[in-house]
Order: sequence, then structure tokens, then C-alpha cells
Amino acid sequence: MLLLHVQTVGSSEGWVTLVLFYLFAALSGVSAWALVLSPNIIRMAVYLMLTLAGVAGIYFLLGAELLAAVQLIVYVGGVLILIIFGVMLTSRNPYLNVAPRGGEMALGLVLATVLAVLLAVAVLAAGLPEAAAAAPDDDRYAVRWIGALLLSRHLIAFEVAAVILLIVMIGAGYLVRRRIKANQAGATEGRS
Amino acid sequence: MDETILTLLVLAMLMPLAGTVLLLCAGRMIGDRAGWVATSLLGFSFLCCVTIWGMWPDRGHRVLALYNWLPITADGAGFLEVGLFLDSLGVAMMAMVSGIAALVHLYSIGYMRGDPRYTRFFAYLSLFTFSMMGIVISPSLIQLLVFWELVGLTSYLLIGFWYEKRAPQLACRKAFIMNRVGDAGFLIGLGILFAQLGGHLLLPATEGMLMADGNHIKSMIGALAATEAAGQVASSHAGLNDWLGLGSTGWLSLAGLGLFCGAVGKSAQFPLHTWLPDAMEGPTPVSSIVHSATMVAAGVFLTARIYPILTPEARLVIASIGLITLVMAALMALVMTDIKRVLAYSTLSQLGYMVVALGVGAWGYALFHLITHAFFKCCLFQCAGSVIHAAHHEQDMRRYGGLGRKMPWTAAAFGICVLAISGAAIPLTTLGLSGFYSKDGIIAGAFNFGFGISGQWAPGWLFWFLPLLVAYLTPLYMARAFALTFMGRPRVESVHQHAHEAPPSMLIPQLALAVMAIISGWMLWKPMIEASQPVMQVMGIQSFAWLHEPGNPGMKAAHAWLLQGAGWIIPLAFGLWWYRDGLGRASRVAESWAVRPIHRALLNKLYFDVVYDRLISGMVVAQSRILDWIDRRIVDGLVNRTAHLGSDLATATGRFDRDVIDRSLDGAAESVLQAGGVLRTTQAGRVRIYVLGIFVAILLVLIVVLASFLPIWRASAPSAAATGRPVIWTFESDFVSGHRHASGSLGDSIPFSAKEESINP
Amino acid sequence: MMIGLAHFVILSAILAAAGIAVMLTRRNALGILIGVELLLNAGGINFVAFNRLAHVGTAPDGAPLMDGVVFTFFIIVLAAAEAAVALAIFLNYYNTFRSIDVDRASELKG
Amino acid sequence: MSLLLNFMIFLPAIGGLLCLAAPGGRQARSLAFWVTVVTLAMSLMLVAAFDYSAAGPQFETAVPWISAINVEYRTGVDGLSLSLVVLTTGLALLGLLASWNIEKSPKVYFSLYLFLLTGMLGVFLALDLFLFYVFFEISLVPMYFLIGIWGGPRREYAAIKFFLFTLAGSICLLIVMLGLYLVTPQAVGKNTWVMVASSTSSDRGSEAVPATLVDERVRRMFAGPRFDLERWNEAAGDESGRELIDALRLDDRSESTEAVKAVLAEQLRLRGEAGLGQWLAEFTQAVLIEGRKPLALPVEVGEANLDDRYWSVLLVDQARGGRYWVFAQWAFWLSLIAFLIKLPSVPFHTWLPDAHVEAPTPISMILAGVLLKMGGYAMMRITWPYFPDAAIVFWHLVAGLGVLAILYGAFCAMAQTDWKKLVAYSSVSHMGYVTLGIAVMTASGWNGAYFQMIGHGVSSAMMFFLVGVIYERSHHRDLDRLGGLWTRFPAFGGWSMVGFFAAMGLPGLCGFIGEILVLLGTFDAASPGAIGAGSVGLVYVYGALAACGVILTAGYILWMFQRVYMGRPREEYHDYAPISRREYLIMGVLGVAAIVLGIVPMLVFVMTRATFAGMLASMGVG
Repeated sequence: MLLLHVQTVGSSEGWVTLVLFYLFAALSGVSAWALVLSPNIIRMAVYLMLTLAGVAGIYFLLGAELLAAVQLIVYVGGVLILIIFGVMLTSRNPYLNVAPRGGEMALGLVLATVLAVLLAVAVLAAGLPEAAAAAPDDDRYAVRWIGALLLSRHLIAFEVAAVILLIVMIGAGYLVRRRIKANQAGATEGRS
Repeated sequence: MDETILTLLVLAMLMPLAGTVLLLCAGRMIGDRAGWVATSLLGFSFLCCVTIWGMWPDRGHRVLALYNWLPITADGAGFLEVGLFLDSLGVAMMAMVSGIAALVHLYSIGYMRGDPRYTRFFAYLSLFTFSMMGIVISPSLIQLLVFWELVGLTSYLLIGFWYEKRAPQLACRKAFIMNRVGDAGFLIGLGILFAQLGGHLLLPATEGMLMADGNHIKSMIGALAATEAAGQVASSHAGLNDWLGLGSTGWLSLAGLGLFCGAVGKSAQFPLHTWLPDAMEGPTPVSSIVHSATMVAAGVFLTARIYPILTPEARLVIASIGLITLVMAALMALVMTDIKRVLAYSTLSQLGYMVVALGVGAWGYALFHLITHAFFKCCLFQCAGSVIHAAHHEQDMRRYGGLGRKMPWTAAAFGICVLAISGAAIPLTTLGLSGFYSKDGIIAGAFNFGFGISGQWAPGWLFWFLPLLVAYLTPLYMARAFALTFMGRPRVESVHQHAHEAPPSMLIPQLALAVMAIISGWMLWKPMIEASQPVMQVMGIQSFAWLHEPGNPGMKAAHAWLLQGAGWIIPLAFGLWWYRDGLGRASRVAESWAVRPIHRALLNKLYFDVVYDRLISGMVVAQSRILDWIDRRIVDGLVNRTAHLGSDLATATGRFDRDVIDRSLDGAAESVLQAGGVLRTTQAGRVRIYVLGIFVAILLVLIVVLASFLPIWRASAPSAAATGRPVIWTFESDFVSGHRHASGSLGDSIPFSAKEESINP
Repeated sequence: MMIGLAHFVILSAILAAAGIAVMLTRRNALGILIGVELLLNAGGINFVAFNRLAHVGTAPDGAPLMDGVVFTFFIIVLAAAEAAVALAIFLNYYNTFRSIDVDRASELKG
Repeated sequence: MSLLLNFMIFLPAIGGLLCLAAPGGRQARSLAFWVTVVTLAMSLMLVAAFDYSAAGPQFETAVPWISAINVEYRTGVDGLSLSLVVLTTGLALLGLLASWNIEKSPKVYFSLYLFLLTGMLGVFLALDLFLFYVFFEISLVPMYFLIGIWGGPRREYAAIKFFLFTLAGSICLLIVMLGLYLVTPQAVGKNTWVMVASSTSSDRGSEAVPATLVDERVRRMFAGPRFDLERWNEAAGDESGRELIDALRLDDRSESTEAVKAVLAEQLRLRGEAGLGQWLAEFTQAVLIEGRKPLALPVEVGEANLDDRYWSVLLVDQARGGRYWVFAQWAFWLSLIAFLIKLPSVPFHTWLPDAHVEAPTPISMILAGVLLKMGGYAMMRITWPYFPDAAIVFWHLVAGLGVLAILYGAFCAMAQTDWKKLVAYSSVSHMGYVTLGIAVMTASGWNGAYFQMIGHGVSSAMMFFLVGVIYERSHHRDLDRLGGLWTRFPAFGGWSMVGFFAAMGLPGLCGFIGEILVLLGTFDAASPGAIGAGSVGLVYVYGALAACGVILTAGYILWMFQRVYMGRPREEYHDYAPISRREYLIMGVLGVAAIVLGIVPMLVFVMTRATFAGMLASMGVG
């Protein structure tokens, strides 16, 4: 039900959308900055999860429900798990402190703020349109159109992406295998 | 009738060819029987030829078969033909060739016994016979050329039969090349005729050549004389053509003389005569058939065949060549000591007679002499062969002597042939040996010609005087050969001791030929003249037909100058007496101061060989060396030089590349490296520093971009309100429209496009 | 007040700034990876928003214009790939340096 | 049948690939053997199925290949190529037998050998100029390696020299090809590479065109200058129609002149003399000064014959002083040089002795037997049919080159002490007859030149094989260190005689036919209507010099024969292995072929007759 409403950004029932937008925007924006300030890697991961979830909500608001689902499944479900794995595999101390030094933190924050401000200025100066000119059709974002586009206009990109995934799979496996070998070699060395 | 003749002729031709193929392919199986196989095949061939002669119906000429051989026109309709052609001349020649060949085969059985290549000898000999027959039956010049060359080839093989020795190698090569020199002339003549007659190269006695394209050559010759008399030299060509004398019918003289060149080579006429004496290096049976009876006669035969196209000028040249050969060879025969060489020069001399006869227009007598000469000269060579055989391959007559007692039959046969070649006759009658009939006719013709021409041209008297002179010289040198070989006391005991009479297989052919030498003239002269009548009529030869008729002025003069048939006795008797004990008396004369240089020159064959070997052959070889040098050094050198130039250029560019471009690049790289050394200090290798750099850069860019859009810093920025659209948005809309356009062209490839309505109702 | 394009773009700017801040401040490689993910998401929001609100219409074949969505889709895919590779690299890196501190890896220095 | 023809071209290449994959040298050898046998069988099937009365190409295939530049894969066989194809396949089999004992990497050898076969067949069967060029080049590469790897001590030098020489020629050919490609649209409306007008295609013009020719319209573009431009201009000043017509020189052979005259006559009829003068002046003004196309002239011009595209091109060309004619002259020489190098003719011959001396025996056989023939074939196929007018203008120079080659090659051969080099130079001499025969443009000259190629293919292959047989045993080719071989090998001596005497041009053997026909054809050039009719003396001099070549040929062959075969056998001959059956088979086949061709030359001429008739007629000399 909610989804049906959300699909109609720019319609007369705009207030629901407005609320939802701010809700999701706050979720992702606040989490992102909490992430910046968090010293602990695990927490960072959790904040990232929240940010990504917020972005997924924004996608919902924009009518791209497939994208939102993919965002949740792939990012929140996959990438985040990967990151957690990475943390566990590389940290002897599970709560590794990754707190930045003071000067670095200051520099980073300053630069980030400058960037955000500049972008905001630019966006406002550009005078972007308030809303879309025409109300979209119901099935505008139908998944089948995405499928059709992927297999026609963006076929090459699609195939390239597929190939890249394959390469990544093989490459990652290869890199890890090398590591295992190296570990074994190191182990035998250590024994002797 | 024609079919029978054709069958017989083909059989006669095929026999020797079959012999050749048989002996070459199955020679090992046949072995020593090769001689008998070949001889019997040739005997059969001879029988066929005699049968043809016997049934030769109207003494005319007929083309028995004609085949297209080489295409000469673009539409593929015109051809050079080959085939079988016979006229009276051909019939007689076939009989003569096959008969003599059969006898020589028989003779060779004894002579070549024990030779390691016995079989092959008979194969060659049969092939030679076949080729010779091919010449005789040629209906066209092209076929004549084919067999002409084959005769040359077999002659080459036969002369070089004992190729392990050096002299036969050189002799056979010389024979072939000399023949080829003549053949080059033949080819030129053939080519000119070909160009002018449009490819009608059929021989004159047939309907082809004489009436080619409506051009009756004979009448053309007549017309030529007429126009010259009238002083109108019509020439359609200019420049080089005039220089070559090709105006009007000059080409005809040129063609005729070109063809005659071939005859000069084959018949060993001056100046291509030097191969014939050298060819005596071949086995004696070869000399007896190839270089006395048949092959050398082919040249005469050819000249007789092309007689109608010979212009008067060409005939004069031919007669002169014959005259030179005639005298020169007779003189050389007088001084040679090698028995076969004496006979060889005597052959040359007799061939000279024939050529003179053709030149002076005694057409029938030239061919008559060709046939009679074949018999007695073949016999002479066979006798010489028997002598050489008996004397263990000693050929020097100075080491002979008194062989007559040891080998009486041979001596008798030799003696008969000496008489025949001398033109012996019973004085005051018209009865004589074969040479008398033919040679007297030639001399009579020469008288007619010489008397006729000497009125207009001062040296014309030579044309009757020299043949007459040689008629007196011939008995002298033949008597010399006979006396030195068979008479007197043996001069070298070892030669004499083991000498023996020839075996029957050699003796029988000798005697048979001797008999022919006696009777052939008497028997054949009437039939010959009668048989040649139709041929001569076709060719338009009318004069000299009946030289033996009492009223002929030339014949009258000849008989007078030859002492009414007794002229031969004097030199013959003198020769026999003078040389009865060897060369003693003669050499004393030869050493006298007056004769010595002449004698020396004659012994050295008038230095022809020296000139040819040293000068011409040497020059050719030298030129080939020079050209080879040029080819290697200059032509190829140029190529290599070019290649080297290319490689030098490559080296140079390579050096330029290395020293200039590379070095400058290196310098650039080095300076970059140094700059990098300075800059590396900024590169700490920390990832985050890079990230920092990147983002600082992004920020700067962003600031600059914004600065250009924000009206704060841009005084003359286009007002967004004025257009109602911000600047960036304009860009965006352009992009969208461009995108749409692009998607239009791509849309065709979207498979769902057809379902548009169902999706988007 | 209507939600316009600017809202989304500003949100994306906030996320991007946060991402950059993370990349600049964390020495931990995983931290940097997280920053990158933030940046990518910022971009994704922009794509989808512009597609939805500015890039409206249909192609001649009737299909709606939704390239932005497709681009974001690819971004997600590539982010996943990137994460996998990055993880493998970090593992190797960790194997080599016994740490995941990117500052220790200064061997790239020229 | 056309399928068979194409299969025949590519079967060896497929076999070549398979050879590389063969498990061992023996298998590769037997594979190569069977492939060549099948190729030979297929060529004989072509002979059997061939229509001997048709002039044009048969069994044609025409498939678009590179359609962007109108290149077609076009193959077919006509009288000009048929016997050369049979010669190629036959010699390939014999050459393969001759290379039976190759030991150095046999797989690669046989593979290259088969690729070479594909290249050679392709050259003879291609009917598209581009395709021809491709095969022409393809045949180079295997030959380069075959000489460069399996050759004698100086093989690299020889191989590179061979390659560079031929490549230089190919560049000349390429220029001509590009030129032809660029000018064909003016004549036929599109760029084309078609070498031989198809006998089946319907896209030819309405006028009767002899079938076996380069598209007549292309050829006519290159017609020589047939009228006097200067006089025309002069007369145009007077505006007198009669004089203008007189300015068009009469040449009965020139159809273009006839056409121009027809146009002018038509205009004369329409306008009267003054009007014609006016028109011609306008025409001259437009074409010569303003450079406009004649189609821009008054409409009435177009109503005559001028609307036909190539007539108008011709008219413009002639009016401009023959731009295409100038190109034709250059192109004639360039393509001639390309093929003279291949032939080879003096002075482009020096690659030949080196290549032959260094090449292994079977490769020498193929090189002399087939590769040289590509040059002569291409001259007959491309240079003369495309540019007959240039050929008529320059005939005496080309014939002079031929005569020079005959004499020069013979002299050089005489000076050699290396047996194989002697044979190689004899090839130069013999190929001179080909040049001469083609240059004189008479029926017998062309027949002779063609037969000389076939005959030389047989005799030279045989000669090189004979040399190879002895070289395999003696390991040297020094003529001065040989002698008396006839006694040691009597049957071999007999076959040698057939081979060498065939080369010498002895009647009854194949060499004679070509020589005599070329000689007769040369003299025939002096006959009325032939190209040498205006310079009879020159023709006779050429003929006489060529005839003298016969003497020199006899000289060096006989001298060589004496030095090698005659005399006493040497001691070391006892160690020589007896001649094997395989070797006797090869010389036997070649020797019998030499004899059969020498006695029944019509075997070749029945194939060429119809084609030559068409070609000569269309060149205006038939």
C-alpha cells in the first residue's frame, strides 16, 4: 500500500512522499556522518548498512522498486557481509580501533564540508526543476522494461558487466588461493 | 593404286622406325641378333620401295596424305601441314636410300661386331634411315625441316658413337653446330616465305606453293626480270627494306638463299664444309651411308625441291658456292693421307658438282649424280672400312701398300668405284660406268651456263672451266688413293701381315654396290630423265633435259673437252704410275719451293678450322664470357648495389634513429626522470595522500566551474530568468534530444518494439 | 512544499562528502572501501533522481526512458564486484604486511 | 564443375594444413602425394568436361568477396589457362615424387609445397584482378621459404633476392591495378576488377564483344591517339567542317575513330558544313579549354552516339590528347615489367640463376616449370588484352627485349661451369621466345609463345631433374668435374638426351614447336596487315637474330652434353647409387610428355584455339 503511494512522487498526495523523503534522507545522511565519526570498524559497517537502507528507501520513493530491492539484497545482504568478513579475517582484535588521528580527522572534515557546501551551492544555483513535467505511467518502471533495455540498448554493457563479474570471481578466487598457498609455504617454513 | 602405294610407303617408313624402337626398348633381349633384325627390316623396306617404283603409274606426283600439324591463323583454320608426298624423284630417292641403308646395315654386322654398344648402333642407323626417308617424302617445308633436324641428330649420335674418345666428341659437336648454322639460314628463309606466302609452305611440285594466293612465283620471277630490264624497280618499302634488298621480289632471293643455307650446312658446302672431314671420326659404316650417300645429299635434294623459287641471282650464288667447294675439295683430296679423309673430300667435291649443277640449271643431272654417287661413294667407303678393319684401324695410307694381294675382292670393288667416280667410259661411245652419265651431264650444263653468262660477265668462263678441271683432277686423286692402298710393296709390315679379306657380310654389300656403280648409270639415265620430266615441267625447267642428245651444244663441248670419253685415262694412268710406290716422288715435288706453301695450306685444310676454332668459336666463347661477366658484375651488380643501397639506407636511418631520435628521446626521458626525482618527494606512497590530492583537485575544479556559472563572479552571465531555463539545463535538454534521436536508430533492434501497443495501451 | 530534484541532489552531496571524509580519514583499508561505497551510493541517487524527474519520456519504440535506473543497476553490480576484488586484495595485503593499514604500504612510492 | 574447379584450388591448401598436423614426415608425404594425385585427377576432369569450341571462360564462379571495392571471388578456366593448369598439377605430382627423400622437417616442406600449389592454381584460374594479385603474391611466400630453408649454401641470399625482385614487380602491377580500378567507372559505370568478361553475364553492352576479353568498353578507353589534335584545333579556327573531318586520321582498326567520324557525319548532315564548324568550335572550346564534359554540350550531341558513356569518355579523352591513352602507355610498361620480372626477361633476370642454383631439385622443377609461366600467362591475360594499342605502338621494343633475352641468355649459359646455372640461363633464353612471340602479336607468334611455355615447362623441369639426379650422387655441379656419365648410366643418358635436346628445340620434341612457331610468327609480323608491315626490315632482323639463337642454343647444350655425358667415365662413378625406379619414372613421364607434345602439338592447340581466336580478334590483329 505504501508502495502504491510512493510511486506517485509529484502527485497531489505529495505530503506522504515528503515525509517519507525526509525520513529516508535523514536515515542515510545521519548514518553517513555517524559513520564518519565512528572509530570502530564494526560500527562503521552497521552505519553503512543504515545508510544503504536509507538510499534504498529513496529509490522506492523515486519509483525504482527493483533498484531498491537490488540495493537491499546486493548491498546490504552481500557487500556488507563481505566487509564484515574482511574485518573478521584481517583483525586479530575484533574491535579494532580505526580512529583517525586528530589532524587527519580535522582535514577530512573540513574538506568534506567544503565539498558539501560547494555542491549545495551549485545545486541551488543551477535552479533544478521542482518536479517532473508529466505524471508517469503506472508501469513506467516495470521490471520488464529494465529487462528489455538490458538486453537491447545496454546489451554490451550488460555483457561486459557479466564478464567483469566472472573475472572478479576467478580473480578473487585466484588471489585467495595464492594466499592459501603462501600460508602453507609459510607454515612449512616455520616448522622447519 | 594410291592406297597400295600409301600402304607400301607407310610400311617402308615404319620398318626402320620399328627397328629403332625395338632395339632401344628391347635391345638387351635382342642382343647380338640386333644387326640381323635391323638389316632384315631395312631389306623389307627396300622391297617396298622397289615395288612402289615398279608400280609408279604415271610418273607424276601425288600427295598421299596430308595432316594439319601447327595452327598458324587466329581462327584456327590455317595450318602447317605434314604428310606423305611422292613424285618420281621421291620414288627414286626412297629406293636408293632404303637400298643403300639395307646394304650398310648388312655391312655393319661384320664391321661393328664386338662393339659394346652394338645394339644401339643399329638403333641409330635405323633412325637415321627413317629420318632420311622422312625428308624425301616431305610434302611441306616444315616437315622437311623436322626430318632435316632429325637427320642432324642421328648424324650427331653416329659420329659421336665412340664418345669416350675426344676426337669423335668434338667432331659430332662440330657437325651438329655447323648444321645448325645452316639451319638458322633455313629458318630465316622459311620465315620469309611464311610471311610472304601466308603460310603456304607446301613444296613446289605440289599445287600449294606455286599458286599461293594466286601468285605464280615463277611468273613473278619472270616479271622481276622484265621490270629490271625496263628499269622500273618497284619498291613498296623504304629505308631498311631497301637496304636489305627487300623491294619487289628481293625477298624471294633472300628466302631462297636462306633455305639454301640449310643445304650448305647439310651438304657441307663452302664455307660450312669443315665438319664433313672431321665426321670421319665416326664408324666407317656411318661414313659410308651418312656422309657419302644420303645425309649430305639431303642438301642437294632440298635445293632441288625449292628450285622453282630460286631467283636467277640466288642460282648464281648457289653455283658459285658449288664451284668453290668443288675445286677446293678436289685439291685437298689430292694431298690428304688419311684414306677416309681423301674420300670425304672427294665427297665434298662431288657434292660441289651437284650444287653447281643445280646452280646452272642442270636439275635432272644433279639428282642423277646424287644417286650414282651414292652407290660408288658408299662402296668406296665400305672398301675403305674393310681396309681399315683389316689394318687394325690404321687409316694412314702412307702405312699401307700392297694390300691388293691380301684382299683382292675389296681391291676390285674399290677399283671399279674409282673408275666410276672418274667418269670412265669407252671412248667414242656413250657407254660408261655410272659416273660418266651423270657427271658429263653436269659438265655439259656448266658449259651451257658458262658460255651463256661469260658474254655478260667476265668471270663467267670459270663456270665451265672449273668443273672440267676437276673432272681431270678426280681420277688423279682417286688413283692416288688406290695406288697407295692396294699397289706397290707393303710399307709397314705389321699392317700388312695381319691384313685379311673382309668377311662375307662386309664383302657382299661392297660387291653389290660395285655392281650398281657399273650399271646404274647405263640402266637409269633414260628412266631418270624421263621420270624427272613431269616434275621438271611443273617446275618449268625445260632446258638441259636431253643433254645426251647429240645436238646439244653444251654436251658437244663437254665431249670435246673430255676427249670423247677418253679424258679420264690420262690422269688415272698417271696417278697409278706416279704413286705406285708410295708418296716418295710426290713428296719431293711437294717439298719444292714453288709447291710447298700450297701443299702446306691444303694439308691444313686451307686453315678453315683454325679460323673457325680460334676466331669464330673463340670469339663466341669470349663473348659469352664477357656477357657472363657483365651479367654477374654489372647487371647483377646493379641489383646487388641497389640492394646494398637499400641496406645502407636502412643502416643510415637506423643510425639516425639511434643517434638522433633515440638520443633525443633518451634525453627527454632523462630530463623527465630528473624532474621525476624532484617530484618524487611529493609522492609518499600513501594511498590516502593520493586520495587527498584527488579530492583537492576535484574541489578546485568544482570551484572554477561554479565560478563561471555563479552570477556573483560572472558579470555578464545570461539570466536564467530571461530564458526561463538555466544554462546547465539547456545542455541537458540537448543531451536528451540527442539521445532520443540515437534511440530511434537503435529502436529497431529492440525485440519488443512490435508489442508496443499491448504494453502501452 | 514539493520534493524536487534539488532535494535528492543535496542528499547525494551529503553522502558524497561523508564518503570523502571517510576515505580521507581512515587508515584501515576496509574503511576506505566503506567510503567508496558511500560515494557510489551518492552517485546512484543522482542517476535515479535525474532519470525520474528530468529525463522523462519514451523512446520511439514506446519503451520509457530509464537509462539512469539501468546505470545505477550497473553501479550496484560493479560495487559488488569491486568489493569482492577489494576483499581479496586486502587479504593478500594483510598476508604480506600483517596489517591492513594502508599507510604501511608505501612501496608504491617512486 | 565450377565447384570442382574451386575445390581444386583449395584442396592443396587444406592438405597443407593437414600436413602440418600430420603425426610424422612419412604421413605428411603420403598425404601430400594423394592430394596432388587428386588435384591432377581433377584437372584432368576439367580437361574432359571442357568445351573446346567456346572462347570464353568456363565453369565460372562469381561471388562477391570484398563488396566495398567490388572485389569478387571469380574463378574459371578458359583455353589460355587450361593447359597451364594441367601442366601445374602434373608437374606438382612429379615434383612431389622428386622430393620423396626430403629429410629436413618434411611436414613443413610438404605443407609449403601444397600451399605453393594452391597459389599457382589460383593464379591461373583467377578471373578477378584482385584475386589474381592475391594468388600472385601467395605463391611467392611458400617459394621463399622453400628456397630459403631447403636450399643450398647461399639460400638466404637467393630467397630474398627472388622475393624482392618479384615484389618489386608486384608493386608495378599494383599501381596498374589501382589505375584500372579508378578508370573503370568511366567506362562501365562501376569500379571493377574483372579480368575477363564473363561469357555468361548479361551486363555487357549491346555491341558484339568477343567473349574472352577484358570488358571491351574498358579496353577501348585505352585506345591510342587516332586523330591529330593539333590539326583539329587549327581547323577549328577556320570553322570548316570538311577540314575538321580530315583532321581525324583514318585508321581502319580504330572503332573509336569510326564512332567519332559517325558523330561528325551526323552533325554534318544536320547542320551543314558551316554549322558543323560552329559546333566543333564550341565542342573544342568546351572540352579543351573549359574542361567541361561533352554531356554538357547542346542536346543534339547527345542524340547521336555520344550518349553512350564510353564513347563520350573516348571523345573527351582524345580531345584532351588522350589522358587514358597516356595512362595506357604507362600501365602497359608497368604491368609488362611486373611480368617480365616473373618471366624473367633480361635485364630483370638475375634472380633466376641464383634462385635455381640454391633451390632444391623439385623446387627448381616447379620454379622453372610453372612459376615462370605465370609471367607469360599474365602478359597474355592482362597486359596485352588491356592495352593492345600500347602493345602495338611499343611492339618493337618488347620484341627487341625478347631477342635480347634469347641471345643474352644463350651467351651467358655458354659461359657457365655450374651445370644448374647453365640450365637456369637457358630458361632465360627460352623465355625470350615467349616475349618475342607475344610481342609480335601474330597468331603463330602467340601460339608459339604459349606452346613454348608448355614445352619449356616440360623440358626445363626435366633438365633440372636430370641435374638433380646427378647432384644427389656427386654433390657438385661443376661441369669440368663430370664426364662419361653416359657409359655409367646408359638409360639415364638416353633420357637426358631427350630432355636436353627438347630444350635445344629438336623436332619431334616439345621445344621445337614453340621455337619454330615463334620464329615463323615473328616473320609473319611483316606480312600485310600485321603490326610490322611498315618495318619489314626490322622484322626480318629480329627474326634472323632469333634464328641465330638456335645456333647458340645448340652450342651450349651440345658443349654441356659433351662435357657431362661423353668421354671416359670417372673413377668415382662406381660409388654412385644406381638410378632408382622412382627417378626413372619421373624422367620417363617427362620424356614421354616431351616426345608426345613434340609430335602431336595439337593436344595443346585444341585447348587454346577458340580462346586465342577471340583474343587476337579483339586486339585487332587477328
